[in-house]
This record gives sequence, structure tokens and C-alpha cells, in this order.
Amino acid sequence: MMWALVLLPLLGAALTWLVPDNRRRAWVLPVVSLAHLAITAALIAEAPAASPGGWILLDALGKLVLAGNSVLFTVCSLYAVGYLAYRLKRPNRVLCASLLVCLSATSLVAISHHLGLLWIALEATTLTMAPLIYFNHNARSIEATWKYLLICSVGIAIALLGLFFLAYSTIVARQEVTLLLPTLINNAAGLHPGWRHAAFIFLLVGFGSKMGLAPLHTWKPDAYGEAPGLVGALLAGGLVNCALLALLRVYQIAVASTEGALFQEVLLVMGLVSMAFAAVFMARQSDFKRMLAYSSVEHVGIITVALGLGHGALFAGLLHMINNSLTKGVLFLSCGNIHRAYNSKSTQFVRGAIRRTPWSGALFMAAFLAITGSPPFAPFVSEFLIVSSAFGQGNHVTGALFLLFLALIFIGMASTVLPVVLGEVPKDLERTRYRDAFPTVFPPLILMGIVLVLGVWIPEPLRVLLHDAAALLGGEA
Amino acid sequence: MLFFDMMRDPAFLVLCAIVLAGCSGLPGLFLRHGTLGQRLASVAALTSSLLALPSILYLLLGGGEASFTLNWNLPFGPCEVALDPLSLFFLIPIFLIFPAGSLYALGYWPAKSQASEKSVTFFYGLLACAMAMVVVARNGFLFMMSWEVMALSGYFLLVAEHGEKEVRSAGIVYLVASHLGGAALTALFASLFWITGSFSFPAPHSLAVAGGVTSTLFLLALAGFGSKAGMMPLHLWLPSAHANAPSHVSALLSGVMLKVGIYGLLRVISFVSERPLWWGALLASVGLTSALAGICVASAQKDIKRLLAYSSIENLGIITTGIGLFLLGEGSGNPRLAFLGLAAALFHVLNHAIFKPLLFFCAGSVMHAAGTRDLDRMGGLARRLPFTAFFALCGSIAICGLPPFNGFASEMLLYLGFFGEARSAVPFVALGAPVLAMVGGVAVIAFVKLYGIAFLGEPRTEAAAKGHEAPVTMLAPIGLLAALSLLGGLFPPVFMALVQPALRALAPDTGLVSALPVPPVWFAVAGGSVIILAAVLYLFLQGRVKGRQASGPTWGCGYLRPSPRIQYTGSSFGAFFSSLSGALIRTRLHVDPVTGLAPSAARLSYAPEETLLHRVVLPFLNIAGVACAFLRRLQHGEVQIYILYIFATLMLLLLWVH
Amino acid sequence: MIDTIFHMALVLAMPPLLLGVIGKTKAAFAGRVGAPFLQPYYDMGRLMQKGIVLSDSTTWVFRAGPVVTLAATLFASLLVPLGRHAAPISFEGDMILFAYLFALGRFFTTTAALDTASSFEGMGAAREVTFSCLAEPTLFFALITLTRLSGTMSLTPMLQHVTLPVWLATGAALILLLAGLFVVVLAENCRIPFDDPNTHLELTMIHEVMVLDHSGPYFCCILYGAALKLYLLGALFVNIALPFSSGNGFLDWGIFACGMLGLAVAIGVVESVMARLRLIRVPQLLVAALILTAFSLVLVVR
Amino acid sequence: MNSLADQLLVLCLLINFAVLGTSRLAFSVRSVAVQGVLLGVLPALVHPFSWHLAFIVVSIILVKGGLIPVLIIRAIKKAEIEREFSPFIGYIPSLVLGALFTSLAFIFAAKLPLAPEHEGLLVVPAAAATLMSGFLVLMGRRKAISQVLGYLLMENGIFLFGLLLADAMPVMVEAGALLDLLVGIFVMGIVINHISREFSSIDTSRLSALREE
Repeated sequence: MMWALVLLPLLGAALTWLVPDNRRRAWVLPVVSLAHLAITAALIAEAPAASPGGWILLDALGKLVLAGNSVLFTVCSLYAVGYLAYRLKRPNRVLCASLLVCLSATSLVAISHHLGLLWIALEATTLTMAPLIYFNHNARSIEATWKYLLICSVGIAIALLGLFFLAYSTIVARQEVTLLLPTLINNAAGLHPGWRHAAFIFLLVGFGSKMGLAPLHTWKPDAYGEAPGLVGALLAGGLVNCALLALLRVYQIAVASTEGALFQEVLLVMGLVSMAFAAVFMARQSDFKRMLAYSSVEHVGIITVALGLGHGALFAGLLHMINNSLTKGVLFLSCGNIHRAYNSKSTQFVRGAIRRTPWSGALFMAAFLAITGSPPFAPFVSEFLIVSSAFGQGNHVTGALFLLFLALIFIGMASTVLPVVLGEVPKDLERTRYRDAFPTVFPPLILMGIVLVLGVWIPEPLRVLLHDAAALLGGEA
Repeated sequence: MLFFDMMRDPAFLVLCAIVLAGCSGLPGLFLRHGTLGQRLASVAALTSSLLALPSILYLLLGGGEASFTLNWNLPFGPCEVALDPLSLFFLIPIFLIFPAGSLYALGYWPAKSQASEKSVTFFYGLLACAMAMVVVARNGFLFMMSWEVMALSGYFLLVAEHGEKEVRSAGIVYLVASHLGGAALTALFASLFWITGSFSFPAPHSLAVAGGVTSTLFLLALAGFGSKAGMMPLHLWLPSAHANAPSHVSALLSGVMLKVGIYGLLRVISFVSERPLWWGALLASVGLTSALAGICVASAQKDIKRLLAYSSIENLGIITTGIGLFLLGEGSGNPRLAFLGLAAALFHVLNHAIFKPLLFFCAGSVMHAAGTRDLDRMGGLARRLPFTAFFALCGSIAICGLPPFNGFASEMLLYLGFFGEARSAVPFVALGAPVLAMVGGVAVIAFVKLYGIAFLGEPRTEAAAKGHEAPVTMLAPIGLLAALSLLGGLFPPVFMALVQPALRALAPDTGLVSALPVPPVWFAVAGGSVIILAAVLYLFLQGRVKGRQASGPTWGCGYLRPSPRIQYTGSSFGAFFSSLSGALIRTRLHVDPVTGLAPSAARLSYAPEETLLHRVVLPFLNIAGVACAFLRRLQHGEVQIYILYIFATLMLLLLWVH
Repeated sequence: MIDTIFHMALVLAMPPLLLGVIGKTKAAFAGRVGAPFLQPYYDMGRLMQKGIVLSDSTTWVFRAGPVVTLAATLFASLLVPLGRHAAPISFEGDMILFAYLFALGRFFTTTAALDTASSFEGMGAAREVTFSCLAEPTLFFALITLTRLSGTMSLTPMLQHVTLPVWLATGAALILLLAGLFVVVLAENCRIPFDDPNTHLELTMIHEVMVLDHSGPYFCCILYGAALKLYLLGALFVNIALPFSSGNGFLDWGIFACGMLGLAVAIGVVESVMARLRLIRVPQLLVAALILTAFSLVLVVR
Repeated sequence: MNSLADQLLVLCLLINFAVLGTSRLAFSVRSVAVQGVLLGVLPALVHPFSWHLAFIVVSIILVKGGLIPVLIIRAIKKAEIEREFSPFIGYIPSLVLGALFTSLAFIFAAKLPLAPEHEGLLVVPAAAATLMSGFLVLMGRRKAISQVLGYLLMENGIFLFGLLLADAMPVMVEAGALLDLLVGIFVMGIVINHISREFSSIDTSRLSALREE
């Protein structure tokens, strides 16, 4: 059953490779992803036992990430059908295939309980993303791809070394040598501190560069800026969560070991630094796709801060992980539409989107408000929780900085987004084929609906899931 | 069956009304034709206030309280909603102005651009609902949620005509300001959570912690709520926002939304058991400052709605002063002062909620008639819009705080508070009286200017000459408000009856002086006799001159060919005073140089500028932007450098943990 | 009751006389015979006989101006005690009503002026409102001082509290206060050195220029209202300046009337010996008055 | 045996310097390949024989010593370049820095204790030094190919460390890591081809259009 999560998309990929016709090929995506979604739902409903050897296990954290990715991917694949209809000239065989491979890799990340396997799956996602970013086949996109590939590979390599350190620390501590998560967690306290420290730092830097924690985020603006909207959505909403999950596994070990506090401190600082970077780079940003990249940096920072705070903030952080990925989906898809409609992503050409593409414009606006933490949307809930638990722990400095950065980021983002959405459409505008149509507007609309609902009512199953996950991370439920 | 039982419960009716108000704009979104949606919305609005107002009055006068716990599963503790006197009192303006505005919109909006009508109809209802929710919320998170929704719907209303650049920039300033305020409030409620351990509001007077903490809370509240209530110097967003919104929206924004800020302040103050004296001093001084500065700047405006917006700053300043006196009185064990201050504040909340929307509505009709917001392009509208002109006159007199209208009654209470302090050992507080007198004087300048320049004299432009009276749907709410403000002026006890319960709830110990020091009859006598005397005199004189009236042109002092453009304009009317008030009011002049022997036509244009914004804030923001641009060099494209970042981070972290 | 009748009689009958006296004094200084004391009465009577000329650009507001102003002033006249005799109406805070009734009058006078669409009258209106909003605080400082002295917030007890012993106790303060009040009286009634009621150079005038277009009975209202206003503010002044009380009520009426006439003479003297100030200087003088009254408060507090 | 292993490790270090010091790409590719082969041989010296060990040895030698170099050499052929021009960090400075980092590596290693059976082995310093030399190449060189080499150097460093766990690690992990490495290099190769087609050079300093102004 769980292997289906991994194998089904691979089969789909093979299928897409066989389908000759651009138009029909696109339809494979929604079919596969819907099936994947169904399986995911079934698995979350009743969690199966661990595989022999315990390499494969779906715990609460995995369920969260898996669910988020599956939903996001389904929406994106629905969108892809509409989107690719506009890009028929460009061959999309590679795109479809790698999308599905990526889906299987992300699923593997979610369900693997062995760090080595986790690492392999993560590296696989990194590699499959490269052709997606390169979809547009122009100078800028190849540059973006190169930077993405190099930096992420370096990062992931560092992470591998971190894993080796971890394994070696078990040897030094005369324990059974393994990278199985439960064993590591149980023996965490006994691991040799020096090696453990080194391991944690290497893993943090490695996975952090994949997540895009500042200052390891440098590939993000380029990749997000040049990739097609739906790829951006998957990068910002899906892959970030995978890398985050890897980090969370490390976090579990760190908390179980004696010096969870130190690790949390490091996380707190990294998170705040990321938010600060985002705030600085957000100001006067004239390319709204790059702006979204920095927003993603910001939110990774927010989640990291939540992890650093621990306790009640963990629940909020995990909730924010979901909220962020869904909202990012809306942002990227809608701004992809706007990009198509204006054939530009610079604020000096793109104005009055609400007039030219009413739905996408409105969605972009709403998603902007959501992502900057305005009610009644979901991120407001999680951010408010994080702030209040920061103050609630008496950690006022963090709380104040957090609010300050949020405000600065809001200012920066508003001064970019509002001119794009509002105002009059410039007269001298090259005519483009794209106008808002059902297939490209409906998918982000679904996501927006979910974000809105989560903003006022968290379904009971999700709440339970979040509590269990937080409990896994050592937060009191 | 159960439902009907609940419908008998007035408190439940109020909640229903709130929900109804929120949904009032919904059908409009799905209807193809906007005006029908507006009609439905107006009907819904009227129904909601017909449901709400009687129940509110019943509860308020009957001393009833109620609290409900909504069922939600967000992790913020029980979501409590309660109606206590304070909430009920602040609900009154909402349910008074909201239906009035939406009735007004019926006539007002169709004439404007059709483009964003639906969204305006929708967000107008949402705004009212959100404000009401803010007022009834008893849970920090619910409060913040409704607060932000309120702010956002305000924004969307404000940018209804986002085609114009001015509107957009006003919108951005508004949004940023309200977000900063929201951040302060978030910090406030987070700290409350830290202190009490729950998101539910603490009971009144229950918050007894170290002085430093409560003072921080107070300052946070002042920053958050003060910026919403437009206290100087946090008012920067207010004038352009209120000037650029559609008129019925401006009415709601400035008539009610500012008061919600005041509500928040009062609510947070009510938590605290120990209130230092300096809170009162700070509030009083802030209030007087913004009252004086606000009205001075107002007197220099040439944009009719900007003028009104600045006068809102003045009135909110007066309210704040009242609250300040209340705290001073409490702190110094002087229940009389406390009572007068709070009574004046609450009374003025009602008054301002009546005459400011009245004036904004009139401004809307005037803008229709003259096609501009620029006072210097109006004139002579009284003959075209007789009813609007009359009601505007009532509003202007009322807002200047002159008898026989309601503005006088509340300012009277404040004066009595000040004068009472003249007898105390060190009569610092009494010094407020001359300042308030000054404010009154300048208010006369501002509103004589507004009324006289807009409505009287000769039309300065063709558009103004061809103005038309507003339809009855627009006149009805205006007339109602005018009548209310006269009522409040002649029979203050009517309004005091509404103020009393809230007052007792906020300051139980002022109960012993719960009667007005002025026998209220004198208000009626003075106002009534002035009106009657005037009427009698008028009839008498008309009798004298019957049949002996001649008419001719105004005497031009020997100037033969006068044109309407030689009249005193609004700017020239205010110029003399502005010249006295110095740096506070600057005017930007744009002059084309006149050159050559036969100079070509040159233009001169002038506009009062928002000194603080243009001289301080914007330059600072520019500097910050440049600084960020400098830092952004970090991301300068060389992948080698990026790898260096990774390496450096790795090394630094390793150093840190070892 | 009888007092009320006297009060009304004095208030209604006497004001124009002050104008007459002022005129006579000035004439005497100028070495002329001058118009008879009752000249203002004749003028008003004649004005009542005349018809009116209305400007085409005016509305009802133009006619409402003088009327409301006079009505407000008349009611204000019920709040001021004359000499040792209590005012017919007196309650806590009536002095605020007193001040605000004048403000109401000002509001209507100025709007009426703007109604004529004449740039001169607009100018006059602008000056009027500006100066009075500088004069207002002075009045209120004076009232604070009196409140502190008397401990009440109503004109009658406040003014009647000022007796010889009080003078002996706080003479300095009262003198400063009187100086301030005198300036206020002059400013509010547009006398020299603030404004010259006799000149006919519109550019320099304040009050006169506002009423250029009024005529007939309405103009009469204006003149009478102005006189009444002078009378009432003067009464404030005299009440403080003459703290004497002969036990006999009628004698008190006499004393008060003489006081008023004395004040009129004083104004006449000032008008004869002083020149009209440049407009720019006027605010400075008003601020000076403000400072005087502020000092009086300081002296009282100390 | 350990002495022999140590000598091989020292050889690895020397190879690092060779890569740092040369400008000729073909040469540095070959030296990295040699390092890969050494990596393959080392486990055989350190650990007792086992099939799984044999598998690892063979696969490492095949991939690192055979496949990858071939791939890169072909890329170089295609792009018609044989030397690195005007690097960000010159050769002498990079040698000096290399020496510095190597000493750093020894300090780093001194802080971390070894398991008794690995006492006296130079594995940790060698690994760290190789890693950092890899970083140095990545940071210092302009050509995309040299950066790939730098990445390979890093990987070699990591595998060097990995041989401490060679018998502890499950085959699957090692194999997966190798596979990923292979695919990664393969993708990079493709990208490099595209770069050389787009920009008619594989000079990454051309790749700086995406930046914040």
C-alpha cells in the first residue's frame, strides 16, 4: 500500500514518456495525482504498520507532509492541464515525467523512516526539479537551473556528511550502528556530544540550504523567478516541506538528546536571520516572482523560529507549514497567470491586473493578504499562535523582532503587490493570448478556499494530526 | 420553537443583526446588476438596525447583560462574545450610521463609477459587521481577527476608485499604518496571554501586575488604538484615506471606525486595576495637542473632505482629552472630574458619530453637484441644494460646539471639568480650558469657511452653477442626523441616559456624582429661546420690510465688472490664520515663472501639505529603501560567492556550538 | 422680580447710549461739539423706517445673520449680573454658555458676510474669526482666575464675589485681569486700536466691512446687537472694576450705570488718543492680553 | 595495514593540492579520478573482507574512477576548452588556503575522538581537508567544469569519511548515494552542454544575469 505512493507516480512517469501527444499527455498528471490523493487519504485514515526493518513508516509528521504535498500536487496537476494548453508548442514530455518522478520522490521522503533513505529521496527530488526549472529553455532559466543544481547539491552533500557523523557517533558511543530514526531517538542521549554537535550543524546547513534558510537561500529567487508558476508552487509548497521534514527528523533526535536547547537556539537565530533577510530583500522588489521567493524564505524562517521556540509553538509551526504551502500554491499559480497575461513579471509593466485578469488579480491580492498574516486566512492563525507563544514564554525580544520583521515584510510586499493588482492597465501593452479561464483559475481557487476555511475552522482530524506531530517533536499537545 | 424563544432574547437579536449586516452585501456580489444588489443591501441594513437598535436600547436602559460562547476549535480558548454596557454603547453608532450610509449609497453610488460598486456594497456590510464583532468580542484572537477584517474591508472600500493614483497611494499609507497598529495590538494581546495565560479578556479591574508591565500594555494599546483613532502624530494615514473614500464610506470610517479605536482603549484601560496618574496626563495632553493641531490644519485645507477628516482628528482629540481627565480624576481621587471627563468623552463619541457623518453626507452631495472636492471651485450651492445647505449649516454649527446643537453639550461637560480643577491646589488641568476655547475658535474659522465658501456667494465654476439637489434617499439620512443633533443639543439627558450605564460600568466609583452639574433644563431654555427669539425677530423684521425690498448686485466698492473669481476663496479665508500658525501648516506653491517682455500664460497652483508626512516620514522611508538597496548587493549573481556563504555559515555555526 | 425688570430695562435701553457717549468723548477730544448723546437712537429709529436692498447673490442666510446674532446676544444679556444685582438666569457653567452665544453670533455674522459674494466682506469675515479665536482664550483665562477666586462656576456669584476685601487681597492679579479684559472688550467690539468703526476704507476694516451690504431694519439689528455686545462685555469689566456696594439696591443700579458710562468715556479716550494698529500687530496685542490674564492666574495661584 | 592506509590518505591530500594548483582541466579530472580509485581501495585495506565490502569497492572504483571521469572528459571535449582562465582565487593563494584548511582540518579532527578500531587513522583530517579543498575549488574557479570537479572533490571527502562506516552502512545507502552522485554529475553535464550552447562558453561568470540591482 505504501509502496504504491512511490511506484504509482513512477508508472505514471513511464506512461507520460510513452504518450506521443502533448495535449493528451498532460491529462496523465491529474489522473495519477488524484489516485495518489486517494491512496494518501486512505493511508492517513488508518496508518499501516511499519515495513519489515522499519525503514518505511508513516507517522504523524509524515502524514502532514504527505497530505500537504498530495493536495498541492493534485491542484497543480489540474492547473498543469490548463497551463500546458497555452504552451503546446513547447514539448512537455520531460516536464510531465519529472513532475511525476518528483511526486514519487516526495512521497518517499514522507514515508521513509531511515535517514539514509530519506537522504536519497531528498537528493532525488533535487535532481528531478532541475529539468522543471529549465522548462523555458532560455538563458535565464539555464542560469537559474545551474545555480539551483550546484548549491542544492553542495548542501545535500553536506547533509550526507552530517548523516555519516551521526552514524559514526553511534560507533564511538558503542551502540548498534544505524540510521533508523527510532533507534537514534532512543539512543540520542548516549551519542558522543562532539560528533553529535558536528552532525546537527552539518545536517542543519545541508537541509537548510535545501529549505532556503538565509543565507543559504541564494538559489531561491533565481529558481522561483525563472521556473513556470506551477513548478514554483511545487518548489515553495512541496519541496520546502520535504526538506523541512528532514530537518524535523534531526530535530526529533536533537530534542531527545540532552542539548535540544542549544539546537533550538541555533534554529531561532537562523529563523530570525532569514526573516530579516527577507525583509531587506523584499523592499522595492520590482520582480514579483522573485518577491515570492523571498516570501518563501521568510516563511521558512517563521517555521524555524517556531521550532526554535518549541513547546506550544510547535503546533503553530506545523500548522504554518501547511498554511504556507497552500497559500504559496495560490500565489504562484495566480501570479503565473498574470505573468502569462502580461508576458512580463516586472512591476513597471504589470499594472491593473484586477482589470485585465479579474480572477487571478483578486486571487493574487487575497493570497498576498493571506501570506502576510491577515485574517480570516489560515496563516494569521498560525502566526498569531507563534507570536503569542513567543511572548507567552516570556521571550519578548523574539516576539518583538518577529512582529517587526512581519511588519517590514508587509510594507515591502504591499508596495510591490498593490500596484500590480490595482490601477489602470497600461495602454502600450503587447497583446497576449492568455485570459482568465476556468482551467487556470479553478485550481488556485480551490486552494484559496481551503486556506480560508482553515483560517476560521481547523477540522478535527487535522487538529489531532497536528497535536500528534507536535507531540513527536516533544511539544506538549 | 427554541428558535422563537431565542428570538425573544434581545441580545440574540443583536447578534443576528450583526450577522445580517455582514451578509447584507453578499447577494450583490452575485447579481449582474449592481443597483439591485445595493437595494437589497440597504433593505438588509435597515432591517438589521431595526432589529439591533431597539434591543440595544432595551438592554442598555434595562441594565441587561448577555454573553455567548461561540463554538470554534481554533486553539485560542473559548470564543466568548458579550454585550455589556460599554459594548452596547459603542454598538449604537454602528447601527445608526451603517443603515444611514447604505441608504445614502442608494442615491449616491450609482452616479459614481459602476466598476467597483459590487465590492463596495459587500465590504461596506462586512466593515459594519467587523466593527460590531470587535466591540462584542471577549477573546483576544477573535478581537484581533475582527479588527484586521475591519481594517482590510476599510481598505477595500477606500480603494473603490483605484483608477486614480491619489487613491492608491492613500490606500497604501492606510494599509501600512493599520498593519503597524495591528502589530502593536498583537503584541498587546500576546503579552496579555503571557500575563493571564489565556486569550479571554481579563475581568475589569482584575489585572494587577507590576507597574512597568501594565504601562507597557498601556503604551502598546495607545500605539495600536491611537493610530486607528487618528491621534496625533499617528494620524498620518487618516486625512487622505477619509478624503479619497466614497462619501458614505468616509462617513462610516470617520463617524464610527475611529470610535472603535476609542472603544479598544477604554476596554484595555478597564482591565487594569491600578492606573498611574501619568496615563491620564499623557492622554489629556495628547488629546489637546491633536485637537488643537488637527483643527488648525483643518482650517487651512481647501479639499472639503480633507477638512472634515482633520476635524475628525480634532474631535477624537477632544474625546481622548475626556478620557485623560477621567483617568486623572480617578488617579487623584476626584470623582467629579472623573465623571465629567468620561461623560464628556462618551457623550462626544455619540455627538461626533452624528454630526460628522452628517457633514460627510453633505460633502458627498456637494461633490455630486460641483463635481469636485476643491472648496475653491464651489460656491453658491445653497440656492441649488437648499435642503443639503440647511442640514450642512446645522452640522457646521453642531461641530463647532455651538448652542443649540449637541456639540455644545459635550464640550460644556469638558469645560466644567476643567474649570472645576481651577479650584484645586495646582490648577494645571484648568489650563485645558483656554486651549479648548482656542480649539472652538479655530473650529469656527474652519466651518464658517467650509459652509460659507461651498454654499454661499456666487458659483465659482459652471459645474457649481449647474448643481442639482440630492435625491430623497440621500436627504433622508441627512435630515435624520440633523434632527438627532438638535435633539441632543436641546435635551442632553436623552443622550446622557445612554452614556450613564457605560459610565457606571467603567467607573463604578463615580456613581455618587452621576447627575449633571448643569441643570439640563437650561440647555433647552437657552437653545429654545434663542431659536424662538430669532424666529420672532425674523417675522417682525420681515413684516417691517414687506413691500419695501429692492434687490441689486452686491456693492463692489466701486469695482465695476466683478466676477465670481474675485470672491474670497477658502484658501484666502484660512490664509490669515495659517500665516499666524506658522510651521504647522505649510502650503506648497507651484508657480510657472513669468519671463520675457510678453510673458505667456502662467499657472499658479497651491495645496496645503501634510508636513509630518512629507518632511519626515517619506524622506526617512526613502533612506531606508536606499539602505536596503545597498544590502541587496549581497545577492549579486556570482554562484561562487553563494557557495562562500554556505561555507561561512557552516564554519560560524561550528564555531558557535564548539 | 423688580430687579429682573430693571435688568431688562437697562440691558434693552442703555447700550446705544454708550455709543453716543463714546462719540461725544471723541468729539470733545477733537474739539468739536459732536452728535448728541442720543444720536444712535435716532439712527436706529430711522433705519427701522427704511426698506432694504438685498444683493442678488444672497440667500436667507444673509437675513438670518443679524437676527440670530441679536437673538443670541439678547439671551446672553440674561446671564450677566449688573452691578450688585444677580442676573435673571444663573447656573453652573453659564459663563461658558455666555462665551459660546457670542461665538454663535459670530458664526452667523460671518456666514452672512460670505453670503454676499463680496471679496471685501469675505476679508472682513476672515479677520473677525481669526482675531476672536485669539481673544477667546484670554476671556477663559480671566474666567479661570475668577473661578479660582470665587470657587463658583457661574457669572453672578463669580462677579459678585469680587468685593473690596478681595481687591485688597489680590489687587495685582485683578488689575492684570482687568487689563486683559479691557483688551478683549476692545477687540471683540472692533474698537480702536483693533478696528476703526468710523473709517470707510474697506481694506482696513473688520466689523464694518462685514455688514457693508446690510440695510434698513436688518442693519439696525446689527448696530443694536453690536452695542449690546459692547454693553455686556463692558458689564463684565465694570462688575470687577467697581466692587463697591452701597446697601441700597437702587443706588447700586446707579453706580453700575455710571460705571458703564465711565467705561464708555474710557473707550472714547482710548479711541481719541490711539491710532489704529496695523493688522499684523493686532495678534501680538491679543497675545499680550492673553499673557496678562495668564499672569493674573499665576498670581492668584501663588 | 593502517600505515599503508595512512600513506594512501596522505596521497589523497596531495591530490587535493594538485587539483588546487593546476589550471589544466584534463589533469585535474584525472587526479580526481585517481583519488576516486584510492577511495575505492581504502576500505579494502581498513576492513576485513566481506561481499558487501567488495561490492562497495567495485562500485566506487567503477563510478568514481571510470564513469564520471569519462563523462566529464567528454564534456570538456565538447566544450573545447582545456584550461581554467583567471580564476577568482589564483593558484598560489588557493594553494596557501588549501594548506590553511588542511591544518584546520587537523585541528577539527583533534577535537573529535575516534572509535578505538580507527585509532591513529588520518581519515577524519583527510576527509575534512578534501571537503574544504572542494569548497575552495567551487569558490575559486570560473569554469562550470571546474566547479563540477570541486563538487566531486567534496564528495570524495565525504566518501573518505564514509569508509569509516563502510561495514556499518547498509549497502543500499552507499549505492543510493553513489547513484545520486552519478545522476547529479550526469544532469550537470547536460546543463553544461546547454550552457556552452547558450553562451558559447562555460564560463560561469557569464551566469550572473539573475541578481538584485
